[in-house]
Amino acid sequence: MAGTQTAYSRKDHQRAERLRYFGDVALVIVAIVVVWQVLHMLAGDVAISSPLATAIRAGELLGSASFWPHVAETAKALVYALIIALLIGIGVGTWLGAHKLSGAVAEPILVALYSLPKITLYPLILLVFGLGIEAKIAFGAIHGVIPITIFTMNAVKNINRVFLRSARVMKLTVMQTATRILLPATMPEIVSGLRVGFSLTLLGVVIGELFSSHRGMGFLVMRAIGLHDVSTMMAVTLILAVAAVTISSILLYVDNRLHRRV
Amino acid sequence: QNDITVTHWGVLMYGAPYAIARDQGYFEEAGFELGDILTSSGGGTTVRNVLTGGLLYGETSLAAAVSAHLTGRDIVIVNTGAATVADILWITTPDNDEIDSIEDFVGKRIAYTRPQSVTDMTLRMSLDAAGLSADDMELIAAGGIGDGLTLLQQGAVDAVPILEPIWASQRDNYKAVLYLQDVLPRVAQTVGITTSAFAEERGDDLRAIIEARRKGVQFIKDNPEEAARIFAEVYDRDEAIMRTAIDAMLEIDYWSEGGFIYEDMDRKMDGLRLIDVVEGDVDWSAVVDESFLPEDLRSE
Amino acid sequence: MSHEVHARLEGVTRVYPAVAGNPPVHALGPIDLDLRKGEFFSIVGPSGCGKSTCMDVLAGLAAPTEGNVWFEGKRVDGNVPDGIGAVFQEDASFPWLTVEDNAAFGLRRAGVDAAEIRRRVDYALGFVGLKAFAKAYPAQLSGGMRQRVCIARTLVLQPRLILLDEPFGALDAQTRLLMGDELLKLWRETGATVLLITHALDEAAMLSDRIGAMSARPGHFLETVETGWSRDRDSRMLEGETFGHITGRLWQMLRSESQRAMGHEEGAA
Amino acid sequence: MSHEVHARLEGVTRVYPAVAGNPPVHALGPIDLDLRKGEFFSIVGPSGCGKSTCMDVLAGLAAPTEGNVWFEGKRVDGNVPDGIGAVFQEDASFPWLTVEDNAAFGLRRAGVDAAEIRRRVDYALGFVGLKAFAKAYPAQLSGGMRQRVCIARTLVLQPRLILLDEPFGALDAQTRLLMGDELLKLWRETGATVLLITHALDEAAMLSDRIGAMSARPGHFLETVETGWSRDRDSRMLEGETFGHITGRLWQMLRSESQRAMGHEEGAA
Amino acid sequence: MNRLTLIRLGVIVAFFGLLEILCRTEVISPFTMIPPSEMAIALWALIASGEIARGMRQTLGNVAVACILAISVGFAVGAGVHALPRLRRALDPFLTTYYAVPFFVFYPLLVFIFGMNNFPMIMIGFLFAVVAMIINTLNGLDKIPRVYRKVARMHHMGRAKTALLIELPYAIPNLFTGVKLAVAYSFIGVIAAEFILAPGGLGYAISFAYDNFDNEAMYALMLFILVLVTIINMSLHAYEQRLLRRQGR
Ligand SMILES: Nc1ncnc2c1ncn2[C@@H]1O[C@H](COP(=O)(O)OP(=O)(O)OP(=O)(O)O)[C@@H](O)[C@H]1O
Ligand SMILES: Nc1ncnc2c1ncn2[C@@H]1O[C@H](COP(=O)(O)OP(=O)(O)OP(=O)(O)O)[C@@H](O)[C@H]1O
Ligand SMILES: [Mg+2]
Ligand SMILES: [Mg+2]
Repeated sequence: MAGTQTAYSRKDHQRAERLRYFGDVALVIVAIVVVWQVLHMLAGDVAISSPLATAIRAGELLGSASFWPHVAETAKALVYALIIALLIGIGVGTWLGAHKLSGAVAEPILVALYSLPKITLYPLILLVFGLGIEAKIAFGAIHGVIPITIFTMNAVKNINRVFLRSARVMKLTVMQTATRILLPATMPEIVSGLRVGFSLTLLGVVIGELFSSHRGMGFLVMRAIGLHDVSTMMAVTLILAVAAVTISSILLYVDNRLHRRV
Repeated sequence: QNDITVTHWGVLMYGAPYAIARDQGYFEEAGFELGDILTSSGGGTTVRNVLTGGLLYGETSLAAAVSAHLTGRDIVIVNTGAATVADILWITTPDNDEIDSIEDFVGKRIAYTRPQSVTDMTLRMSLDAAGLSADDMELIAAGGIGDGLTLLQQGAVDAVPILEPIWASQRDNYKAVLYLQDVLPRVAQTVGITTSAFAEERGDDLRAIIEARRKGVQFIKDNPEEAARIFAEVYDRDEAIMRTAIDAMLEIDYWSEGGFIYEDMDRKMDGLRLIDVVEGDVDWSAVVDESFLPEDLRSE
Repeated sequence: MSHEVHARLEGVTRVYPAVAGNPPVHALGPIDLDLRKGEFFSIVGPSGCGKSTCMDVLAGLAAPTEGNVWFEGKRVDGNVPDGIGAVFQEDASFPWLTVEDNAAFGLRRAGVDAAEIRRRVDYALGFVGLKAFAKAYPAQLSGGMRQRVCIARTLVLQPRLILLDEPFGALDAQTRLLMGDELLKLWRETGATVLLITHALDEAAMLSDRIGAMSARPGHFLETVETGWSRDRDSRMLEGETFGHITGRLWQMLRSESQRAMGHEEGAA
Repeated sequence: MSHEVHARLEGVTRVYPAVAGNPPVHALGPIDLDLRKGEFFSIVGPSGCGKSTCMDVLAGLAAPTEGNVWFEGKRVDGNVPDGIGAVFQEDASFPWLTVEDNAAFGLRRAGVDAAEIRRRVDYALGFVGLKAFAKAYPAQLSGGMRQRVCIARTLVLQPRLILLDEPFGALDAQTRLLMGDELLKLWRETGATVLLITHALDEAAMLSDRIGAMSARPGHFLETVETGWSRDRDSRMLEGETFGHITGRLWQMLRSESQRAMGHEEGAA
Repeated sequence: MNRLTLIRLGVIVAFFGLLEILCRTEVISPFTMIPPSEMAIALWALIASGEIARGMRQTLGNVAVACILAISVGFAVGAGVHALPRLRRALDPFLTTYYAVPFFVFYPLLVFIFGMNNFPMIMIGFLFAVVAMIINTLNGLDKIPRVYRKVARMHHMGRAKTALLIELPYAIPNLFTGVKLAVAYSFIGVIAAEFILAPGGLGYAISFAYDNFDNEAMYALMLFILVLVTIINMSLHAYEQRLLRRQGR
């Protein structure tokens, strides 16, 4: 009896809590829009278009058929880049995390590489990957791979050793240990890394499109900058940001779920 | 590999002949199966995209082509694109009655985009031509065209460069104070390039591209109205603005049909030396290959 | 209780090799130990004396530096033999699995068929009192309940020798005593040999047939105390007199060892 | 020992307000408690029953939801009164300061002059047996030594009421008994009133003048046991008979409370 | 010098050695990349000629300002947000997404606000770095056990004193991640901004060399940035290790 009472009030509570959370997020968004509007009123159309104008332009873009191939192009490059960044990041990260010496040797090198302005690598990327989607994918992947590697490395390094000992006592094979213990145990950190890696990968793909392309969100931004078409420039940026926030929120949700288990 | 690149494709006027030619099927007519037209931001990138990106053909600034040639890159110039830099002009705010011409630049803050860019070069050439010295005014590197406009609005500079088709959309908001054709003789702007390997193996395709582009130029001259419609559609821009821009370009005979005018190219070299982009001279015969031009456009 | 030997340590030592500038650590031994089949043996000793190391060696998780380890008549040489189950000092429940999936984990890996898994998991969860929490995740349980998940996970494999390394370390003294009662019940029902490592003297005194008191590192047995309890004992014997004597005896043996292990002779009264 | 009241809890309850989807938690009370000047009082009780909460309220770290708190005749209302020192359950030594700087921390904040700081820190470090480690950082010490750093940091301020929340929680049972001896020495020398929270019944039985046994959450006192020890006692009395009786008595009281706190009636034998 | 540093050096030397061989044997064409030894020679020549001194000063100055701003503002904002858990939860999705926004589109806006000088560049570096610092400040403050705030109250310390004397020193090792990232992002931001937009600095010098096929200068400058970033990173790393060892965390 008392139990059901508690369960009931708990559910109520969670609902109120969720409402409040969405209210808070809405407030943050309102704050961003207000700041934006004020900046617009100060700086004028030449520097920044108003939130309303930007939203209208974004609506126009979303409604026009010629816009979607750009989205598809960037999305495709992003997906490939993410997959590559994830595979390499998790693979290398696992190795560096499991092998202490390699990890200790590699970590500062990784961080130094991470802080190299990757834009300067464009000529090399061009050499290796040529033009077209491969170059964008490569550019996105090199932006995202290091954070994912570092997160994975730390996750594996800090894995609770007792899990591995349990695996041995239960006589698991190496393969079973990797898939049944290592992977699920490091999942929460890998998702955290993915959240950061995702944003940077997207940025990388977009920057890759600035150099040379004929399609994609980066191409649109570059064209809008070239034409000094402020509202389109802002609208594409807005669409990118909204998409990124949405995906990041989904990952955040997954992240919270995974962390709560631990 | 049938992709080509045009510098600032989708943004500036260089692309118009290609847009028309593709729309009208001139490439197929000439026997070339055109792939994609890629944009490349800036001359250096365009050249690299051709040299290392494996593109068959690219239209890029003469300056970039010459730099590449002078540093030993394997590059061949095959035709002329934009025959003049006169699409660039300087503007100020309409309420500024202190500046009406280049003579009024003295003592003012005048913007160009980036050091050693085409706006830097043409500004200095214009000052030279007008008998003025850069020391008499403050020259400011603004970054891009948009940044310049922001600075102008903000009152941080007094005149900024602009070019078509942006100018076409901004005519009512600003006042033009310096048209280059008023002070400068013609200066070559862009050329078509390829690699010597392609020049050897794909001569027919290069000829076809040049031929198709030429027909595009002729189409614009003959049907500016229709050309504006097609161009606006390809660039996803307003048709009326494109019409204005195309008319302005036709007025200065902007698009070359492909032939070389070495005098204008030498003048470009003078300008590049003025801003320290190149040293020394170019032997045009070492880098230009006229054999892909239609007979009637070749020199001699 | 038979005197048949179930597992044997023979002159075992273990030295952790030097790592990253630290000198090698002689953690254990030399020690000898005979575990009799079906007995409840406890090891007590100051912190860091090598108790966990001893268990690792016995389970085949770590190879002895010197000496031999035998289990059911066969040499144990750095591989975990069949028939040994271990519950570690740290919480080792898998946070990504529900309680029942945790319990079923070892059986699934071993390829036991589904009906049999169901049966054994049900029994084990019932035994450790977690039936009501079968669908819960470890994060929703208290520390003590999580240790019981690990016990269930070990039990389903029906080990003949159960190693328990301070399984109730996370609990307060009172709850430990309660868990001790359950442990006794388990031992009685399964008939397995149990090796319990603990630092609580009262716990050892109440649960064991025999108690080995270990010296400070490198650990060796100072003495082995026989309690002489009957098989069905529980925490109520805490109030008895014998209990106080056993505890007192253990305390006498360990007092100076604890002081040494703490390394603070100067601080002691 | 006088019967003068040093601190008093009067009908105190504490409810943690609802946070982040969780309903409010009634953690403590209502309880009444009179701490006599100079006595050694221990609180035992099952995990989560509200012992730490009780101490927070007494120290003025948390305001009681209902009821009143008095210290030395003045109301404590959510502010920490002068003259109270506390050592917490968790290790709270400052890892960025050396042992002596840790000990001097409070005196420096209070603006005591350098010579006096030296003197008091020296005394306190000597007392807790850490003089040889004055220049060491906490990371170089064991868990027990770190707790002694916190004790020294509290001691130098010469509190008249010392609150100790399971200060030896990190230690094994044997080392705890040793630390208990030191605590008694400290208590005798300073003459301060000591409130010790512990979950180890033997520890409480051996150290205290009086022991309050708390019920499961929301905690209230089930009974208060007087031990009747003389002022100079130590861990050797573990072997005596009275000791067994006191422990047994506490265990009787707490047995069912512990079961309730564990929430596993179904699992108990 | 310890073993780790030696191995690390070995890895780096091996990498450059391999690159040298690839370039010398023209597996990598000299038009694409020049051998590392020539990069170093070109860099030395560049430095000796004093040609890039101005650009270096400008860029490094901008990076330094951006970085210091980002670290201090990031810490302050992080601490503020940490005190407001509701705000923090609401901000969370925006903080990590932040890096997906292509910042250079705001350059005109920054030019408008700060005018035509180094500030827009600094701001891009700052904007890039500050969020990393905020995120890591939040993480660092999260790791402070509650008991330390209780200790502060036992010592009758106020909010500000607690922040300065307890929270900051406790969190410093954790803040290091933020500081390292802030340095990295300031570099990335400033140089990328110069590369794409700017009228000066190392980024511009690289882009100019790039545009004009001056491989010597381009790779010399890239090497310069790489070496500089590595030195800064390694020093921070070494200092962090020392701190961690001493405090044993
Ligand atoms: N992997 C290791 N490398 C080096 N030394 C180790 C290692 N594991 C343990 N030791 C050392 O060996 C000694 C014995 O460790 P062990 O864990 O067996 O002690 P224990 O008796 O289980 O202690 P506790 O009661 O604290 O669990 C300790 O001094 C410890 O520091
Ligand atoms: N800040 C808090 N918010 C909500 N509930 C709390 C908070 N702190 C403690 N509680 C709850 O209040 C109850 C009493 O907590 P308290 O820490 O006082 O117990 P305790 O007796 O000290 O336990 P232990 O022996 O484990 O230290 C527990 O159920 C705990 O979960
Ligand atoms: Mg152990
Ligand atoms: Mg507590």
